[in-house]
Amino acid sequence: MNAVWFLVLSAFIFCIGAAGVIARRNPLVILLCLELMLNAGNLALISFSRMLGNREGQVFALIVMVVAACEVVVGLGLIVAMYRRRLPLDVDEVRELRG
Amino acid sequence: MPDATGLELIAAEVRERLGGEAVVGTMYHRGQATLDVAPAAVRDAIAFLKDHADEPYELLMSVHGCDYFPEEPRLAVHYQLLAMQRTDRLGVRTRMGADDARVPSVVDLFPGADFQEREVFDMFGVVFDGHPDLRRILMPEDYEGYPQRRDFPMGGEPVLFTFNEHEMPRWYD
Amino acid sequence: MTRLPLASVSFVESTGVQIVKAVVIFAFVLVVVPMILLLERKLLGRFQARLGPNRVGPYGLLQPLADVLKLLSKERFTPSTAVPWMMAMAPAISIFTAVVTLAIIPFGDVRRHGLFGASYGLYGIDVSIGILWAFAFGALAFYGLMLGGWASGSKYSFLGAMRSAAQLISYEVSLGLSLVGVVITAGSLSLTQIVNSQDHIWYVVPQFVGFCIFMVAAFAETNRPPFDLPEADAEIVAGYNTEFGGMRFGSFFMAEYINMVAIAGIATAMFLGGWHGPGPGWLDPIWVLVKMFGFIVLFIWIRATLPRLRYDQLMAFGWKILLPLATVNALVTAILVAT
Amino acid sequence: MLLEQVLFFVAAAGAIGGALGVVLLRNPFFSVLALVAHLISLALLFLLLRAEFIAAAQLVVYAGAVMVLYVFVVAYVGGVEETVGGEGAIGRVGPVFAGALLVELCIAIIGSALPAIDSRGPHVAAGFGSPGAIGKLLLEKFLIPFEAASFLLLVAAVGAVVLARRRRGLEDSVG
Amino acid sequence: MTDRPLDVPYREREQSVSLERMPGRQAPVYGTEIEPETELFTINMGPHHPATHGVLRLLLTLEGEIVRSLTPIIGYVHTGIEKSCEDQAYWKVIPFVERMDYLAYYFNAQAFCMAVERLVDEEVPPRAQYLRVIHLELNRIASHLFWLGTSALDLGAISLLWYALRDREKILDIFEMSSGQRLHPRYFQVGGVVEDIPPGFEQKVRAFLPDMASRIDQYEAILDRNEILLQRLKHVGQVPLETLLGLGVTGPLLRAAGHPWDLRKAMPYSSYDHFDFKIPIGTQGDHYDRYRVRMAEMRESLKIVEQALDGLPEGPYITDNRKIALPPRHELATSMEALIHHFKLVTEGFRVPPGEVYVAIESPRGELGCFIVADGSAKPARVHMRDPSFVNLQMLRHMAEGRLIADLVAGVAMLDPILGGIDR
Repeated sequence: MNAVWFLVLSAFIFCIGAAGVIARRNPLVILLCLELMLNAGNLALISFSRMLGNREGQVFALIVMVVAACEVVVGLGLIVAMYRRRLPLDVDEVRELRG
Repeated sequence: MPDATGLELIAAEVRERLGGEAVVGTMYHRGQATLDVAPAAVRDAIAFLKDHADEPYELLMSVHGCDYFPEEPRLAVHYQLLAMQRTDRLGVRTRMGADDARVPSVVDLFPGADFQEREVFDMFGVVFDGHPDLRRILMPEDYEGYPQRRDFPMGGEPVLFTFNEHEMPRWYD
Repeated sequence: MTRLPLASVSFVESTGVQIVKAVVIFAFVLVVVPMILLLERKLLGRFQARLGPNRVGPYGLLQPLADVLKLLSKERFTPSTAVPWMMAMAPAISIFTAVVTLAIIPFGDVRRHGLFGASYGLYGIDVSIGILWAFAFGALAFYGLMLGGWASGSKYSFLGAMRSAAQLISYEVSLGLSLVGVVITAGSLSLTQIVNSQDHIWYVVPQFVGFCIFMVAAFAETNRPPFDLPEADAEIVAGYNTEFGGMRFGSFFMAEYINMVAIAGIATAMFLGGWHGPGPGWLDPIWVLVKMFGFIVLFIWIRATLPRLRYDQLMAFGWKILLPLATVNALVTAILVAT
Repeated sequence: MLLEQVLFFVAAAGAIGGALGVVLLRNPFFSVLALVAHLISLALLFLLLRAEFIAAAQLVVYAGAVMVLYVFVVAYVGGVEETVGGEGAIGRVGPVFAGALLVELCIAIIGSALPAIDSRGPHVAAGFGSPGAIGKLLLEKFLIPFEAASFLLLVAAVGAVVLARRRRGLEDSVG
Repeated sequence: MTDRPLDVPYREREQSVSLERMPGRQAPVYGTEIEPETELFTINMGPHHPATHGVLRLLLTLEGEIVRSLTPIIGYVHTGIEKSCEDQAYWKVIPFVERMDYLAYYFNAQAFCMAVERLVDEEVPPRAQYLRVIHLELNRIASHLFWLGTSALDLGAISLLWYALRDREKILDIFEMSSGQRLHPRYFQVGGVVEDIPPGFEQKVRAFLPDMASRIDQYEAILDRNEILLQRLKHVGQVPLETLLGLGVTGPLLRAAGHPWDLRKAMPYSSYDHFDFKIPIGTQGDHYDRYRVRMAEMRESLKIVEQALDGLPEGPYITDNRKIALPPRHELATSMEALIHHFKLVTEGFRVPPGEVYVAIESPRGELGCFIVADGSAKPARVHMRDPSFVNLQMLRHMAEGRLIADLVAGVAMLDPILGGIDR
């Protein structure tokens, strides 16, 4: 398979993720859509790596995974904290910064 | 066991504390002493016996009901008190008619009376005033009647099998 | 015959051979699980001062067949609160992930087994990621239990699913770390190479601590007693498979036993020297089977002996004892190997 | 048709289906499951790209740990259903914006002048994506990103603990 | 708790043996500090559940794995035995009451027979009393063995069930020898026992005693050194002694909390005062003490059985009061009077003078009281059993609330409720 296929697929996934981030209001789903976008990036990185025949893209995909894991942990922590305080799980309604 | 004289002494003490009409009578039979108490006074009498200065009966072992059917007043609630230190038992009985079957609850004195009072209510229809959760315990919640009363027929319950469920209209209600 | 375009494997075989191997592994599963089932029931019977199954067939040998027929003939029911398609999927996931793990267990070396002029590896596939393969599919096995529990729409199932999830996560870390020592010593992730590097000494000796941690974590990962909390019958009825009946339950059941076989195989390869043993080369697979058999008997023995842990004890044990121990073990091994 | 192409299209369909499922399904639990399916498909694609270690890491880290966290949180907060798109301009702008982005990206990729982009890439050795090779690269050439990533993980772990901790004092004021 | 003054005659008689251990505190449970307003969910444990020992239904409110509140719901095996008894002649009541607490059937029969004997003022011959003691104590061992097996099963140790049942079978064999029945033998009669023990009975029991003693050693070897089991039992489910007394809890549960109350010592019946035995008591009142107390009780029961066999007096096995007990078979052929008595007893039963008594004995689960009202006819006007399981069940809430489900299961196991006794 030519690398262009993978790149187009990656673009598709990225755009679906972006649409989700904009359109959905549940913070959980928004986090999931962010994951989609990061994974699209990973796919692009790895296909470039394969295309160029060097492994550095894969290394960066790994690091992106680490970043994604961190983002998830913090994001889910926020969601749990929101739930505990009886805040609505809706990003449109949680507008104020308060402790 | 308090002997017959001891029982009279206890009865006198209870009378002295709670008034003359609190104790209806005493009963000494086969070495067992039972104090007959008026229904309204039963909680006070048991509280008095529980915290008796010299001879406390600190445990309530059993609460059970009884139906002396042809006799009146027909219903009774029995309390079996136990003094562990002196290995001594004392029965307290209260009798009432079926229409005004109300007794003050002793759950606040003896938490263990909870289930047993519910059983008496379930089986005899004696209402325990002040019981925290007076519901049927052994029979189904929607059961009607008090099965252990003597005028409740024996064997009156139809048994539901699959072969005869059509003969029992609205059995599922 | 083209080759699968997938990940590189250190010994590459044609697709046809791979398919044959897949069939062989599946047949192996189908044969070995009923045997373990019978073995467990017979052994438990002996442990418990009774006979065990002895009515169906000679010495009760046909008992597994009777069990399977009984399960097959059972009604398939779905609670009204359930998600039916997910309930159908969950046992399949469990079985799939369990069988796939078997693929990497080596029964013999590649060089020594020639047939029709070619040489074949006595394993399903020898991937360069090696033991990570098992962990990858072990991670997916979580979804079988979780979906099964969640989709049943029953509170007991849900409790069981949450328990199993927490347990799998907690002990997978220890399981992985306990193997790090072996991987460092062998210098490879591939199971065949690890076995090959145990030429002189089995890793159970230098890596004894790792072996103990691995065994404990393996009991937890396979939900076997004393870590059978996800299906603790006394507490949450049957945990995640409460609402499953017939062959769906059978699938979960089978997955548990396949997992047991897989863990026994991994332990054999990682710690007990795999196919190494006295005797001629054709004895290699036999040695592996004998060692696996030993592990399976151990699993059964433990089940007959030990009571069940409590949930908080399980968590505390996993995180506060096993994990630090495994970490220290990995660190010490790394330092020893580096110097 | 080559086996490789079949696999690619199957995996690509899975990836796109999973991604659409994440965005379109209303119950967050199903969204999470859709993402799991998406991740597994991606792992298959990584295998096709000879990145087997990344594929395994994808399964172990993403499907095995990160998504389990999601499942726990969804089970904890319960499935909060919501309408997709919803009211307001943003709900309608989102897909339009994403479509525009997609067109632009496709033009950029297909119209790119990069010569290698339409090739299968050079032939690589068997151990191209093996753990050993990646690990070597990670520890020799990319040590600082590696360390930074591990530090980030530590910070995130501490942050998550702080976030999810119960603070009784503050609880009352928020109500 | 244990140092309350017991300076009464009972203190001198009770001879309690304490299972002394290091004082400890309640074992910590991780996660119990979860705040109350988080999600609770309600679950029905039972009536069909593997660990509720019958058809006990527990309405649990859970917070994750932690039991926040617990309501026992009973009545699923309510068969109206007390009501049925009112329609039976006195001697026909015995098989009914035996079916209440179906693991301690001899005790039910003993309580009922003692109450009737009290009402008719009938003395039981010494040999019958000793025979009763032998059967009662063997039954206590059998009951505790069943408890041991099912409790271990609830804790996850599956094998012990089979070991315990294997030994219980031997006791049932002994019962079968004396009465022809293994369960619900109707061996005790008003005024004595049905029949004298057959030849070979004594040898069989004597062979059983050392065997059983070594078995108890084995079980303790399996369980006492098992770290998992100790972790599950020690410092779990402690209930203050005051609460126990307020609830009217008796039996091993009370003794495990350090209160040496045993009716066999306190108010001896059936010549229990002839035997030398000790009352095992615990110190902590946790599950481990409950387990230890029951194990020690089995040993004491073995001692009692051995003493009863040694001192088994000669004499009649049932009272010779022809108005109450059936005449011997051989008299029927020769004596007209015996035939009449036989006929009257079998068709109508004996009449009991009016009166009411409450008699209590020490069953394996605590005080088993029998309350009988006689109205002068051949049928009791009221039979009530104060079943220890019924009263002790109220303690479960105090044991289990605020702890994990696994502790609740252990609590139910250590409570040893018999639903036949609870629901009657």
